[in-house]
Amino acid sequence: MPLNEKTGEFTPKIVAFCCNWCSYAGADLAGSSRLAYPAEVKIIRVPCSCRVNPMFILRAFEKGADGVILCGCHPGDCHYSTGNYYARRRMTLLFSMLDYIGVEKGRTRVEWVSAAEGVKFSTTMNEFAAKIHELGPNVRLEDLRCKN
Amino acid sequence: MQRIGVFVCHCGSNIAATVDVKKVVEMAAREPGVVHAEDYQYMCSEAGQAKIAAAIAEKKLTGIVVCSCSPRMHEATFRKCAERAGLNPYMVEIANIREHCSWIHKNMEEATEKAVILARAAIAKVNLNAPLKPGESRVTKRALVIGGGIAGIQSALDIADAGYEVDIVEKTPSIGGRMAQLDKTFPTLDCSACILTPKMVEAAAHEKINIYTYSEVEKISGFVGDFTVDIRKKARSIDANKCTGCGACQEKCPSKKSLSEFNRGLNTRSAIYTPFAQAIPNVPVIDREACIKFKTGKCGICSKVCAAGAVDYEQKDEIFTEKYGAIVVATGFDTIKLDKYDEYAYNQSKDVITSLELERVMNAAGPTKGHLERLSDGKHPEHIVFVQCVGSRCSDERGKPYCSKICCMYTAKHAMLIRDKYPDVKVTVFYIDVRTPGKNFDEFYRRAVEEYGVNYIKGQVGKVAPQPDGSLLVQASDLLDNKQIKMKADMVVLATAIEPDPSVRPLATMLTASIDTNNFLTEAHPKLRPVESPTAGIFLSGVCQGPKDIPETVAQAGAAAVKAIGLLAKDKLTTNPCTAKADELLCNGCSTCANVCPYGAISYEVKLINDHGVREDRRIAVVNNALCQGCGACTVACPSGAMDLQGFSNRQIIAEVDAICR
Amino acid sequence: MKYSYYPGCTLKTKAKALDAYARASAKALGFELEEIKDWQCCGGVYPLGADEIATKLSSVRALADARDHGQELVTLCSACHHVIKRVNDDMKNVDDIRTRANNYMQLDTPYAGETNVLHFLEVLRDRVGFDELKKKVVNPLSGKKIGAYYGCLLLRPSEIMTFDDPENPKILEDFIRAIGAEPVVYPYRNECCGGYISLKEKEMAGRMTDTIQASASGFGAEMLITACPLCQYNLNQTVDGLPVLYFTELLAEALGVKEEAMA
Amino acid sequence: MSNVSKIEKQAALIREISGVNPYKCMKCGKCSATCPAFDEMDIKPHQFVSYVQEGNIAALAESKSLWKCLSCFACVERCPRDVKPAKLIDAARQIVEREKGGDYLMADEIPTLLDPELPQQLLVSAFRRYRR
Repeated sequence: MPLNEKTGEFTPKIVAFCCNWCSYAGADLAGSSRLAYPAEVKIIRVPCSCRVNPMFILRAFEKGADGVILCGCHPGDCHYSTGNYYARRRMTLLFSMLDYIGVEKGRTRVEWVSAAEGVKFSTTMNEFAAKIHELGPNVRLEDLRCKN
Repeated sequence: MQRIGVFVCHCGSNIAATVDVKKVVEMAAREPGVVHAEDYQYMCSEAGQAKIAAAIAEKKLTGIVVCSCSPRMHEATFRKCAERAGLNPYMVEIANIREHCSWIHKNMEEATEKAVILARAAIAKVNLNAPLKPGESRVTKRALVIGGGIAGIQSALDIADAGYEVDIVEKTPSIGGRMAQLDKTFPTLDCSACILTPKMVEAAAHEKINIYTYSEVEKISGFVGDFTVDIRKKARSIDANKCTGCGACQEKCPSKKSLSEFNRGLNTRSAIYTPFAQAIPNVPVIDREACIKFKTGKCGICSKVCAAGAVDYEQKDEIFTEKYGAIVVATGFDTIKLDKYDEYAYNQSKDVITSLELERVMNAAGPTKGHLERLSDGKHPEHIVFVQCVGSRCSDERGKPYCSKICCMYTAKHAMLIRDKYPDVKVTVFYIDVRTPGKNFDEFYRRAVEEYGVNYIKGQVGKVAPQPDGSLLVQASDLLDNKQIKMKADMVVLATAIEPDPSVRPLATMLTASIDTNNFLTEAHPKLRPVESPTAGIFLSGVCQGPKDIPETVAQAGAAAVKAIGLLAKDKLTTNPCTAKADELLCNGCSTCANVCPYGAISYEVKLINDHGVREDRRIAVVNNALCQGCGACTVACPSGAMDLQGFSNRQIIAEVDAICR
Repeated sequence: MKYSYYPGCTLKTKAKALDAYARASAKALGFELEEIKDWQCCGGVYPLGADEIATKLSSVRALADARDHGQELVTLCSACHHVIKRVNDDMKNVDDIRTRANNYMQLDTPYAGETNVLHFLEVLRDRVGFDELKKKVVNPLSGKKIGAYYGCLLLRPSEIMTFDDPENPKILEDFIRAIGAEPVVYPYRNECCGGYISLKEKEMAGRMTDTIQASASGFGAEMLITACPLCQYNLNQTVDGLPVLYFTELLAEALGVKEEAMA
Repeated sequence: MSNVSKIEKQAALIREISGVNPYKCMKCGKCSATCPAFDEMDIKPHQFVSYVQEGNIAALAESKSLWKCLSCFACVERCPRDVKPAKLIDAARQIVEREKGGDYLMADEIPTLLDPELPQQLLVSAFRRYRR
């Protein structure tokens, strides 16, 4: 369980996949506007939300992530026209499957954040981190192929 | 194994004040593959780049990680630096420890820990980077300008003067746009038509410019340098080649009750019409909704009176396809609807009008032939009240949150013109703030007050109440006197907020250009790239990007043209090498990837494959690197895991995930 | 069609006519107003404070009762309508108020804004339809020039009341047309009559009603109609002002049930 | 409690009761332009915001304006910044009424105010607005 060595508090690991065109820029704007959100959130840049393979999210949970959030352009605003629609459908399916195997719905989230929405990026991350704190540490997924 | 160098930037105190950069260097140096790590005050400076170049040469680095600001800021800088030092530019990764770390965290320990993790993720990724080589694509030497107002006309003229073909697509029957509707322009008070019409004529006569009026963009595909656009020429019901513009048809047309769009609905026009006398082209259109011939089959008078035989009731919409290297968007603006602001009685009294309507009233070619009069009864007004910020600076859903920028100046202009022409008319302006930055602008406003005696009152109007005698009672506050005022007026003019023309929204979707919450097109960088869309090859001209006046619009139109010319001047463009690629051994040719590709970049070939000694012909997906934009949709759709994205491969992203969750 | 009906205190006392004409008209138009049992006074004004709970409970009780009967809740007095509609919005959209109100009430089924609140005029417009009403008029009030007085409570705040355009409403004008009379539009029809201020500040209230009366008669109105007993009372304080009637009285007259109503 | 902390607490209480963020105000004066009770008020509607911002609650509590506001919501409807001045005024009134002796209407003065036509609604509303 990821406990802070000094304080003994739960410090979750949160992975945020952000599309390059909208959400990553939104995160940049949150930064240049000095809008704080917890350091527990770490961003991985992808060209488009549709680049995010469900495998990446499973991998994150397998490696000990407590929450994974995917941010893309607003519907209709995707730089590649339709990528976020693919992402939305894929994630709906994946998240309900994860819920089924015990990774609560609250640990996964899809959010549309435009390049102009620094405030939304920051509030979203604050909310999401608060939710993960509320849920506590995640059950760790295991890849049985690696265990003999 | 890679030989990786890590370079941690202080960014002055921007990073170093919150992140312990020495600690980041120390921790990064322990990561696998890292053979060099150092920090410097400004990595992006010449001295900083020299350090990187030196390390690449000395330590024979095969990949580098720069821990600095956002890659959106300086990725290109560091890639060029690496390239100059002999390293493939795609062997560079950026760890964003400024926007995503130092700027949002206060606690140094926490921020340092995060910076280390972000550096680790970048190192893990670069360990799996492979050198990439950008491809090339051709540039079609032709530009498309969408919108034929002053912004579009100026951009088109500048591009055409540089020697490139330009097509202007304008949805209304004439070019000219909003500026053609204006009477006089601030701060010089020259007549709008006098300075616009010559430009319209110049554009129409330019051998490199083709104007498609009454036309709309229907479909856009392709990418920078090579856009393919379908344009719909709406049926004008007139053969433009035959029409002489004599105007007989309009005179004789018996259906004269349609509201004139050009005069903002203040008077009527015939069903067959040109919007205004100086229209370009001077070819009318038939409004089929209003035309008796189209509604009942009977009439046909216009056809009978047309000596040239130009009227063609059978004409149909025509769609043609053209290729362009660059697109300039100049779709302009409209005033917002005032339905939700009826405290100002806009829908209750004809004497409450918008400022744009006042332009038509003041104009010699307008509904009152330029006489200032009450529209309800034609009476000469004694007192006119102007209300500023109607619908601008509103945080509720009735209006717009932004300042429309042009209203303070045009209201001063209107007030001054009225006082100049009709010294007997009293003019009062209610304002919240008078915002007049700009050359000779504040002087202009002060002239309205000092020389023309316009009465400026700080305070907003709360209600306009029509009175039984036909006047209007204006109830407002005078904040400097701390009073509530009730004053009689004969006309009230509302400085109505402007908003992007509604056509821009579907257009932005077609262009995959980003748009903000107010429907203004977003620029690539608010300060450093203000006339480019984040989508390559799309340039922004005029109010479609944000509120601006005529000089600013013309300046931006010129700037957009220069950017477009810079693109068109190139023979070839280097393409993004981060494209999809199929693993021939894994691909089973199922077509799933082609079905999700938004660019039609994937085709199939039958190829002889040597699969571990088994040689057979297989149907294999092949990605066209010039078409692929690197979104990665196909990589996730591929059921066999054959498709991967170069520069953002499955292994690379998983390495980042692992590093973050470690 | 049956609606739950909340008459309110004044309609049981000083404004009995407003109520009686409404019930008779409803019958003539083919719907029924079923009075809620044991209703309590709405309080007359909506408690604006975000921390006010107890003062909202009587509205919640009425709303829950309508919900339990599976009926829409109809009101007639503008004040009751304003209070109940806004409390309903709180119960639907404000988590804190909903939770605390339900804690107090201990209802079998907690209430969360399920009931649709309609003003009698909205029933005429949206359920009966003014065209339908017109057909049922047996005694059109032709030639009467009537000014509609809306006041504040039905219209504002418009985002919650969603009754009509708050600055240029037309429901009462459409009503006046439907009963065969001629509406007179005047600009102060949505300005305050003074409301409760008339208890202690009679002069101030008087100035306000004078403005409204003068505006209406200036545009040629011969009488005013309103839905609110307090507006009627205040507007009647103007010396030599236009007569102020309840809209239901004219409705009953047009439908030919006026005598029957007062019998 | 020190004076300063009491003022801060009351200013915070006003913000809490009203649910209004006074810092959204851009001082356009549309509320004062709209207010039918403007002439009767000593502190004008557009000034309420500054009083709350500055924590000058004592002056607000003593102002006549608290008892002149009609709750007609015209300012709420027309405010372009969603500040809702009527809610601020009402919150200040609540603070006064919740303190002992803050009532503006006394039971024993009612008989003098009555007339035969006066509707119940008026008494009920006045009671709720003027008294705790």
